[in-house]
Amino acid sequence: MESFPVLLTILLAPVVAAVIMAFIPREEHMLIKCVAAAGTFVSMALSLYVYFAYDQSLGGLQFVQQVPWIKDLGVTFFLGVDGISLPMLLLTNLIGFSAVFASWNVNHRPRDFFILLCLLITGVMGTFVAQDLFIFLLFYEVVVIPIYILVIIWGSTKRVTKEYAGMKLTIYLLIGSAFLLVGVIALFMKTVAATGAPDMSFAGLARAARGLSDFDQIWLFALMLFGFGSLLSMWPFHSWSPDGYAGAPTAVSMIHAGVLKKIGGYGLIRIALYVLPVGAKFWAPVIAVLGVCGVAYAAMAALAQKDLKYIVGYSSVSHMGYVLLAVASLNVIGLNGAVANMFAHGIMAALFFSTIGFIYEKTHTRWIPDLGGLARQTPRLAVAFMLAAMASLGLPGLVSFVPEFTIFVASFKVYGGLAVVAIAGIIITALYALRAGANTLFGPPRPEYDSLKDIRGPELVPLAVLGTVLVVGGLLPFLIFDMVNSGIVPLMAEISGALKLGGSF
Amino acid sequence: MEGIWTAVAFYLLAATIVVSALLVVMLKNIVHSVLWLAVCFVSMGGLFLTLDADFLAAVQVLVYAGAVCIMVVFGIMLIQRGNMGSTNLFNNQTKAAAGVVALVLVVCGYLAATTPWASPAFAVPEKTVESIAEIMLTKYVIPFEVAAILLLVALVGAIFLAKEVKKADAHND
Amino acid sequence: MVEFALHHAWLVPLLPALAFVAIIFFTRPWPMLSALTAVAGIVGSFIVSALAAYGVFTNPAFKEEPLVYAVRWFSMPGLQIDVGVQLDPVSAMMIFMVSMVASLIFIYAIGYMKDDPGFSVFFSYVSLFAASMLLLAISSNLLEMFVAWELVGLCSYLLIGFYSHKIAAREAAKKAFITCRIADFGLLLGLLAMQIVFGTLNLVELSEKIANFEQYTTFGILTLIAVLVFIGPIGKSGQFPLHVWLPDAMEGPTPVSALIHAATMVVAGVYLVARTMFLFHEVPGAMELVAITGGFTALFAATIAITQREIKRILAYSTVSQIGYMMLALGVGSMTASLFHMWTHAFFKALMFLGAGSVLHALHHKADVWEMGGLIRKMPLTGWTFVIGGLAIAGIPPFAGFWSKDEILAVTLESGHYVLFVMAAFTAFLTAFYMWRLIFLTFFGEENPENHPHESPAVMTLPLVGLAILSTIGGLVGTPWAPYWSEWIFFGHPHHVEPNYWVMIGSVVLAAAGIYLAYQLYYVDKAKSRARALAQRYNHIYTILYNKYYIDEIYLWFNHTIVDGAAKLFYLFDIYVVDGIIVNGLGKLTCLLGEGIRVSNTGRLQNYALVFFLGVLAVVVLLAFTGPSAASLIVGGVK
Amino acid sequence: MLTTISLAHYMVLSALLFGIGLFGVLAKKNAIAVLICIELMLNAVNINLVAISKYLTPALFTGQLFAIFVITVAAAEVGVGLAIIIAIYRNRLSVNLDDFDWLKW
Repeated sequence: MESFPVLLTILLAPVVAAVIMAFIPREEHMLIKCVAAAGTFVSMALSLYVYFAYDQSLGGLQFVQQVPWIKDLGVTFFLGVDGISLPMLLLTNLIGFSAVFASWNVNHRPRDFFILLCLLITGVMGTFVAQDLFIFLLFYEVVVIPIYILVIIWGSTKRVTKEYAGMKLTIYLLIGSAFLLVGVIALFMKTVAATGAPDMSFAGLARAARGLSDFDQIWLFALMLFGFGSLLSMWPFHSWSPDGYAGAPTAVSMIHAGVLKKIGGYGLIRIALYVLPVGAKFWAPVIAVLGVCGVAYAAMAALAQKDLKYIVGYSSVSHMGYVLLAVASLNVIGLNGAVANMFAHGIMAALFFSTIGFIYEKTHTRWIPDLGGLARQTPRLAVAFMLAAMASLGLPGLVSFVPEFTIFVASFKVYGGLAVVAIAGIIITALYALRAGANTLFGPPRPEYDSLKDIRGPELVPLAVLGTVLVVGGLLPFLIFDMVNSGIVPLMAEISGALKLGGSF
Repeated sequence: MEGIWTAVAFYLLAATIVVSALLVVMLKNIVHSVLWLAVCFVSMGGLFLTLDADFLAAVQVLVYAGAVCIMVVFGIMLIQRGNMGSTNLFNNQTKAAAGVVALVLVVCGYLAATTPWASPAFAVPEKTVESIAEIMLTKYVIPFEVAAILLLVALVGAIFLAKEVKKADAHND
Repeated sequence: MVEFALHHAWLVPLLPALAFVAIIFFTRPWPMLSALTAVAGIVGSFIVSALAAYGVFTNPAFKEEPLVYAVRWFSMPGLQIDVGVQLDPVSAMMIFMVSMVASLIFIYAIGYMKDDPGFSVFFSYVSLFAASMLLLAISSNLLEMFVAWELVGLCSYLLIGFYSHKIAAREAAKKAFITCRIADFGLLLGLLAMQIVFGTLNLVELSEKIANFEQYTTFGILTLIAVLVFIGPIGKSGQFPLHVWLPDAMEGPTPVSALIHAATMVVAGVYLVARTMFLFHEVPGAMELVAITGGFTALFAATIAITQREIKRILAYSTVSQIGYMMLALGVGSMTASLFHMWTHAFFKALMFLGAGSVLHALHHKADVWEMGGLIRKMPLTGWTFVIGGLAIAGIPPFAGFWSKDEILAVTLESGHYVLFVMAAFTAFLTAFYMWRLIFLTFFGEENPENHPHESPAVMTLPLVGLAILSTIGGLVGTPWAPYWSEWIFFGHPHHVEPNYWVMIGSVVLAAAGIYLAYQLYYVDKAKSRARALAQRYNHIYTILYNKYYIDEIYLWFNHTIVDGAAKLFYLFDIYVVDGIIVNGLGKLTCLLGEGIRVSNTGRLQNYALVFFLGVLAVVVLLAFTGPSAASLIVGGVK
Repeated sequence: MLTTISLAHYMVLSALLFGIGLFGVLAKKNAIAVLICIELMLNAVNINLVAISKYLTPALFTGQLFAIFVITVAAAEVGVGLAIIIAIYRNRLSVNLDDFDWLKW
């Protein structure tokens, strides 16, 4: 079994599905959707297998595949998973699979849609399994193009046009990646100059970067922080997030809010922090302040929204603030919380967006004043909505509570008063989440929605998959935390020396 | 003694070339410009003689004064109609152009004047045509052939370009 | 059997939870099956907790050493959270009481909720509610307790908003959740601080560590922690100023009101403070805060209750007031008296809520007490059980409320809080008055000809009878002459209050006076003209009281003006400053730059040639006058 | 000094001619005039080539040879250029370069 390239299979399954779809006549909607579902299902099943087959006691990178690629640049096609990337991989596939079903009713050029969706999923997965910075960036760029096309063709125009939304999303991603690229190239040059042997793998870079001066680490980290931060919708680089999600089709919102955003957090931990701990230590207070700003600010902004997608858009900015705060705490508990919270938020946001997608599909509106009383007409939809809303406000027993708790523990310890502001975010979150729920689902049923059909059949898959994870992850948090912990502890062990010594500034 | 005659010839020819070239640029009638161009080309042929390049002088007169000028005149005939008095005017970036040209002249003149050129070790051999023929048909035979092909291609291209495109015309009408 | 129950006490919350799952996923289409599942769950839980309680209360070893077993929930270096069960007299009493009262309420609900379209869903919710509350009671870990605490909040949200198509219900549910959430924020901060300072949230470990808190932290921090922790109970137990959600919670079905107000949710706060008594015990300041909050809330809510017209609303304010008593008792240091009152209150308040539900059921949800009257003739069982409840809450011996209330008054006096004692005593008078006002208006006097009441079915009246019996004899476990209660339920060491006959007599006199006043105003005076005249004369006070001191309005104003205004401001800032000026501004700037540079792009060849030659010139100058090294710097690539 | 004609003399002459041609190229409206001026510039180059051939490498004749090539290319260029101008004229009825700003888009 060891020789079976399971990660590569996970990565390629959607691609194969996409290729098959390309040969299916465009009228065969059902067949196309089934192929897409099958492709993503293979990935999901295999990543579940990997998740549970991963040996936590052993830790480190497992299921490794390594093929030398560009010798001069030290690039290897290096795949592997550890406790940090595995939850993200699983998250991607859970959401990817659900996203296919959340788009089950796409009947406008479905073949193109699902091909792009599959490529998008592959791209996102790739960033999480890549253990080589070059490959990471490659997959990251793969992600951008399908996103743009998906938004401008299948998006929806509300406050902003879908073209604007797609453009904003893409440009933001690209600006972020441009800064990132500068940082990466500079880092590469510096490390090559230091060691003489080019090596683009994370571990190799980290080893080589130990020799960098504090100053170098600091400005390189700043570049990466900007790159990953804008991807993570770090305040004040967040404004693509609400508009982008509002313009994007359901599946893209799900994937984007669910996992793509997490590439930012993942990169921040896996690359920026791991390779440049001294820089991280220097910038940690800034990250914390920006994170707290994001939490409070976005939560308040979400309170003023009337479009459901905008609420979730701002809410995801707010939740990413917690991740930043956790990263800034620079301790084991915080990083555990950060990764787990990304997982939790991914599940929750995806469920939220899929639910909103269905509501929009059925009622043709996302404008809260036009909605109301849906709980009577579409009870299952209401269940999904409430599950997501409750997870969003961090209800214990659902997946997001324990991660938030650990983040609070870590950040409260390090930042005290600042963390209190962030924790107060849970009140505002409750306020907007419940308001949205109350005004959409409850109250007197509206006669115009009497004929609505509740979600059923394939439409139930997102609720079933994501809802199960939401509850199971909440009741048995060790399933996530043991895994994350097995990745965080060795990482912290490697950089703890630098965290203590550095920061002479 | 011969140096003086060479010098006189040079200055006369140079003056003719510069003046006629200036007239080419300055005159408002394009036909006049072309005529002065011919003058310029012929003087250039003379200048080549002072440089011991008699074959080149002949080529210059034949090709430039003989062929190019005539071709341009034909071109003008095909294009310009009506009043020829103001067919060759300056555009609105004349002053800027003059500035750039002045700069070019200053730089080139300065460089030409200050560069210490080596003096010739010996005179130019008499048999220029033979000498040219020798290298042209031995060492530079491929460029020579390429030039021939180039001319052919240019000829064909020119015909193709200048030919009236019937279909397009019909379409335009 | 008993051993089994003791070592499988986790079944207590698990059984209702399983009932919840079973109803949601399997039995939902069959209402009766769902109800039976729920009842089976809670009764099973009751049996286990009764056995466990029996096991605990027959083994004095439990007084010293609680039975704890736990499994790891999640862990990482520096943070380990276990979930488990802690059985000691307090939790045993709690699960016994909760499961008993809940069982009766569940049975009652079968009758009350009959014909409701959401019958099955209702039973799934209440099962989850019971499960959460029982989990809260037997948690061995504060975080586990917090989880249950929040789940209780969730269930109350779902149940208050059960008739979610009604806007009032929807808003009340939201209000309940958010009010509690604000309080939970404080509690969470307290928990975090404890976790950070002491490195554990395990109750047993914490109690040991906090006893020697000097090793870990300062007195100031500990006080802060205690105050933060107390914010949670303020919200959940409806203490001033976060009591506003409780009366609105009446929008839920009546069994829910009973469940929320009597035995479960609102006393969770009291229970939490009791559970963390080791913390409060160390900081007298926080204790004072608890006592003052409790005493003030008791009086405050009682004054509101005397003017209210809706039957369940009066009961709700009464609950707030009674919880105030419990807090007061905790604050003056007597966990015994506090939990004793909680115990008796659970019975008589559940009884009264269910009685009120029975009345509403009969009157088709007409809730104004002024429109009722003489119901006791048509609904004798409901009426007389309600009267028992009234006697119990007023504090007439030998009913349950007398013993507990008397003990609270006694300990308050004993601890030297004279002002609070006076407030509490006055509250006792008010309690008797408003409760009997309710009883006289509802059950006695002339019948309203518009009403056609009928006695409720046996499935509803039997729980009433059961609760009435408990309300009568439930207090006998803790009389001053037979203090079984204080031998088992205590903090630190058993504290036996000497019977204070003056207090006893005084409280009975006050209660009797209250009842007599109500009798005069609302029974003897058939036209109620004196009551009306009184209200007329003190119109201002009456209006303020009737409008609950306008606290709801203030909150509403704050919420809609300040919070929403701020939100709007943030949003506008986001759209117009962050997005407008910075993001789109950058975009515009780029466009403008492009427009500017585009002017140079004339499209005219000669223009380009001009610039091109300038460039050539520059290169020539560079190469000619500065040498190749400088040139290569700019032109690049030259080696 | 004036009497001995050195390479520098030819260089200056060539520069003058080149400048005049350049001026014409940059400043004339008529496309044909521009074409003519390009010829002037090419001739300036030829002067240089031949002069350098005489003064620096008299025996090699490469300068003269290149001049011949230049003349060849120039002839071809004039042919094609004129043809293009005629084609443009036919479409636009103008040889005024100011009218031709299609490169703008």
